[in-house]
Amino acid sequence: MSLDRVARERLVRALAGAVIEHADELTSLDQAIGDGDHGLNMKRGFEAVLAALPGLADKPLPEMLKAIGMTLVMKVGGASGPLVGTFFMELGKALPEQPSRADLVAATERAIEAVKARGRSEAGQKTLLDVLVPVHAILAGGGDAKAIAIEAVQAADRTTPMLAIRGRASFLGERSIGHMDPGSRSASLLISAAVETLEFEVNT
Amino acid sequence: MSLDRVARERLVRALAGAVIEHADELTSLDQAIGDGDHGLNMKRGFEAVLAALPGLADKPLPEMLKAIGMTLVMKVGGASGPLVGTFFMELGKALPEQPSRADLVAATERAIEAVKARGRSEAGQKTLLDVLVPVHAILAGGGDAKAIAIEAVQAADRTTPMLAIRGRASFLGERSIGHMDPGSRSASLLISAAVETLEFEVNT
Amino acid sequence: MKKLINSTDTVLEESLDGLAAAHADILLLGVERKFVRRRTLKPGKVALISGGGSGHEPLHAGFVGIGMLDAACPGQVFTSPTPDQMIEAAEAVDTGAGVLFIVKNYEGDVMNFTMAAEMAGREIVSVVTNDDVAVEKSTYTTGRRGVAGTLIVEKMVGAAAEKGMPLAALKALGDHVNRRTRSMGVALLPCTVPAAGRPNFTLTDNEMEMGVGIHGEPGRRRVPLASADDIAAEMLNAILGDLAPGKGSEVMLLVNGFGATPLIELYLMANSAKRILDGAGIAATRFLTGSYVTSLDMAGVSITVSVLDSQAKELWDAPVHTAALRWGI
Amino acid sequence: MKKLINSTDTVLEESLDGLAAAHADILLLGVERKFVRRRTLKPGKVALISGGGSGHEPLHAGFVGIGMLDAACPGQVFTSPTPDQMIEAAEAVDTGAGVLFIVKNYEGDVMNFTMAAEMAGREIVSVVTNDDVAVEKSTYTTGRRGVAGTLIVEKMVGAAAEKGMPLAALKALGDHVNRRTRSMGVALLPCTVPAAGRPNFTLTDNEMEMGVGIHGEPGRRRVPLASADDIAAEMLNAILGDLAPGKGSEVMLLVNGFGATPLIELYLMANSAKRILDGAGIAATRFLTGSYVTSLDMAGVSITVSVLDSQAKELWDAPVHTAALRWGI
Ligand SMILES: Nc1ncnc2c1ncn2[C@@H]1O[C@H](COP(=O)(O)OP(=O)(O)O)[C@@H](O)[C@H]1O
Ligand SMILES: Nc1ncnc2c1ncn2[C@@H]1O[C@H](COP(=O)(O)OP(=O)(O)O)[C@@H](O)[C@H]1O
Ligand SMILES: [Mg+2]
Ligand SMILES: [Mg+2]
Ligand SMILES: [Mg+2]
Ligand SMILES: [Mg+2]
Repeated sequence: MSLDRVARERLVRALAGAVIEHADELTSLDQAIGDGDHGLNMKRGFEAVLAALPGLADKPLPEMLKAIGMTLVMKVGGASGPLVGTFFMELGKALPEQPSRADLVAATERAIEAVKARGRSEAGQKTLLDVLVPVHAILAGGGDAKAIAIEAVQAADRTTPMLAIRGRASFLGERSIGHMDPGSRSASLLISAAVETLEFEVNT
Repeated sequence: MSLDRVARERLVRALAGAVIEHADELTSLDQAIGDGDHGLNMKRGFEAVLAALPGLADKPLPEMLKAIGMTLVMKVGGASGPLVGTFFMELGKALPEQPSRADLVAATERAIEAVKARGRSEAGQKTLLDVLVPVHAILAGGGDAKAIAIEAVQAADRTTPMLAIRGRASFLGERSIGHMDPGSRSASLLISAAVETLEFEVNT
Repeated sequence: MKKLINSTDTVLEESLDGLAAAHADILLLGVERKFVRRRTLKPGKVALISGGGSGHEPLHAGFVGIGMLDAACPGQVFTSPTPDQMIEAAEAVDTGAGVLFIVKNYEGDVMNFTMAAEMAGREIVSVVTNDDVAVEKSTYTTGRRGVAGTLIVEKMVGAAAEKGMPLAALKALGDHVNRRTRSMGVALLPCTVPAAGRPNFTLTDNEMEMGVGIHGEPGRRRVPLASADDIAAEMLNAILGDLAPGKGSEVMLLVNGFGATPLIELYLMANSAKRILDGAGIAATRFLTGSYVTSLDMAGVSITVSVLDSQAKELWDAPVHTAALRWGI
Repeated sequence: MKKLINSTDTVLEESLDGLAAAHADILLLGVERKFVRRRTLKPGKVALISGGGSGHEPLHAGFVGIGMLDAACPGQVFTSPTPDQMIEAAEAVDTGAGVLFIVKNYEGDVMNFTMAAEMAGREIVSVVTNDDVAVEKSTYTTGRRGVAGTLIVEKMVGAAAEKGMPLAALKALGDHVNRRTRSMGVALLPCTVPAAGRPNFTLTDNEMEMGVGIHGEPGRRRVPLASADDIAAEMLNAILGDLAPGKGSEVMLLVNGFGATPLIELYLMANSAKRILDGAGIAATRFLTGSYVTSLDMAGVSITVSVLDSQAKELWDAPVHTAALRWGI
């Protein structure tokens, strides 16, 4: 896979757009079992990312991803800032400029491990890992863009009946059951936006 | 007019009962253009008066009225405490034990003057003086119990369109117009209760 | 009505007991809780006594202590205390140098304090505060209400009394500070008197009451909700128009919450007010930001400006140790 | 949403500017308002830095000053600050004796402070506060939240730092005070994040949320409105059950309003709590009553109990001069 400057900018805009468009929904989800800022946080971060365009897209893919990660870390705050920021930074560190699918699988795995370490968390705790981990499994198993996008949406849905063990929702105990995890929803939005853009790039 | 111990107790109970029964209404009136405590204040005062029964009724009429006045001054607080308290105290000071109608006219006049001095106020300012003064005129003009009671009710009603110049309602300026003055309503209730009881005494 | 209480009848008593327990080092309760007094009196010092209806906490009991009041008489909620309270407080804290009453200008308060002074049988002089510019002044009416500016009078007169100023001079000082102090308030949400159980007025989501006092009464006008800057501008316009401080004047700025207003908003209002004062060439060199003269659970704010001279600054800066204001000790 | 603001985007900036203007004698703002720092540093003293989401005023910026914090990093409302803020604050206030972070236990706060410590390139140690007993403890979860007890840790560690205690000992002291401090909170009315514009939850007139934190999140249970005594009893039961102070223990009692709770109710709660402690043979000898660790305009209260020893008393009583706590100076 090779992404030229235009494609990189398109990717960044798609990621940011997905989050910003759904900011209110993310905030509502966080109001139910958190502190009602997830949409605001992600929006602030991706607005800062957008503000770094077009310069950001001048960088090679790994550098661009690292810069996005650092921007998110320094602008988002809260739990999602370090986690989503770390994911992008580690992805950037692990990917070559023109990654193969195998590169993508390995780099995503490494980024997920970094998120686990940063959050001292695992899949099954009602966090964004409950989207990242199963989506990675589809990717690693050779699933196509469509399969990945579907899994992202379904994995986020599957957090609804879960009991939160990590994140603010864990303070609610049993009351966390029955609500979708906001971080899983934003992860799913980012993944869908990414695969759509990348599929478009690969197919054209 | 002569009031024996039983009649004096009946009078005190009637006065207190009138105020206590209408406490909520008085508070509502005070909420509209004051601070919403007039019913609570008057109720607290007259409950203390009731608590001083039956001993209170052992006293001769002038002493009893002075004691009621002092109790109100020391229990009611707010604007109504000193004013209604002063009214009773001065009435007690001015009345003989077995007052004639002329005595009642003169004593009421003196008590009204004392209220004016204490409140630095006059009739026409949307205060209890707008009940006391016209009712006194009926009494002085020879009106019977019924005429007095009717005037008390009508005088309180006539405060509704007035602009408040004294009392908390004056802070509202024009917005004080269109609401009955709470102190006028309580004065009217006390007067009605008094004349009813006294008429009953005189006729039996 | 949502309040942290046990019964509407005992709110005042229980709250006073909590205050006395929490500040037992400086405060004592009088018999039947008729007053809150300074634990250790200073012989030869004029005794300062204030009081008024409750519901304005920390005013006045929270200002009893070294360098401020000697006693405060708490009335029922929004109801002036009764004369026996002031008489007994005076009895308890007068060390022979005379007594000064500091009274907010409400007819109930003025009448009850006056009756107390008449009946107390000792030398008592009163300062009546009337800093609220929301009430238009007229010789025919009750005049202006005493609101948050009262705390500035209590602090400055308290500091002067602590230094040994005699009664007549304290009276003159109190009147002087009061004349140089003006306030105005706005309510975003009404308050509920516990015993009444319902608010005195209701406001829609887009309304506020401009020119309110501190008794849950409606203000002079109901207006659409405005920005902090616009609210500060309207208030300061009225205050400065009345005070007419010269360009280059030094002032104290008191931004006072009414009880349910969070500090983040009060500091924001302080910022709005300071910008306007700066623009008018007036230097705010003393600040107090917090909920000091409240109206139960009312949401809203008042702004007070007090013109400073070197004496006023010295008196404001002087040490104070009370439940609500403390520095230098 | 009824707030004294100009725009939801600028609430934090304007409020910080107001704070800095009102306390210019002791505070300075960092570049881009990334931190609030003590104006005059004390060379050789360990630098104490705290911070967290905004909306809890006066925590933490109101506790910057002599005898308490050297800097506070304000995040967006209810959002942990970002690592650059802590890095720049450390840069500004570290005089060479090392830096101690005091962090409330939320994953966001812990992760951002940890990243800052990793990236700052200087000696940084952290104390994490987790005093909220409403959250049941489990090794598998995030653990307990840091709430109002944090201010006690900041005060005591601040006093020790001011006296010259070295970094490792301060860390041990902070952990020790935290272990002896427990809190629990209840909400009567929810709060509204300015940028969200609507409350996180709604309550009917007869409901309250028991076991809430300070971020407008729902508590552990929604229960019928209860009396002050019953609320205090439930909270103290949980707190004392966990702390297990011996009979005859001395404690500090902090009754903390959440932002829209009037002082008259807080003192009433202090009275209820003290009666219960008295009954359990526990002596409350230090009190703090007021709104210190808030949740925007939430109505409600938390109770904190901290077990005292002679060192803790000395550190609590030591002079402090900050915007929100001041004595002895
Ligand atoms: N320890 C953790 N590990 C993984 N993800 C986490 C962890 N803590 C929180 N999250 C994720 O972060 C999301 C919340 O982000 P956000 O609301 O922006 O931060 P905060 O919780 O600090 O307000 C949660 O929905 C969850 O998916
Ligand atoms: N100066 C005055 N002169 C005569 N009556 C007055 C005066 N001030 C107030 N009042 C009367 O007192 C009533 C209010 O009493 P109340 O509500 O008990 O006291 P407060 O106004 O102090 O809350 C008013 O309705 C009015 O009739
Ligand atoms: Mg959140
Ligand atoms: Mg009234
Ligand atoms: Mg009243
Ligand atoms: Mg948050």
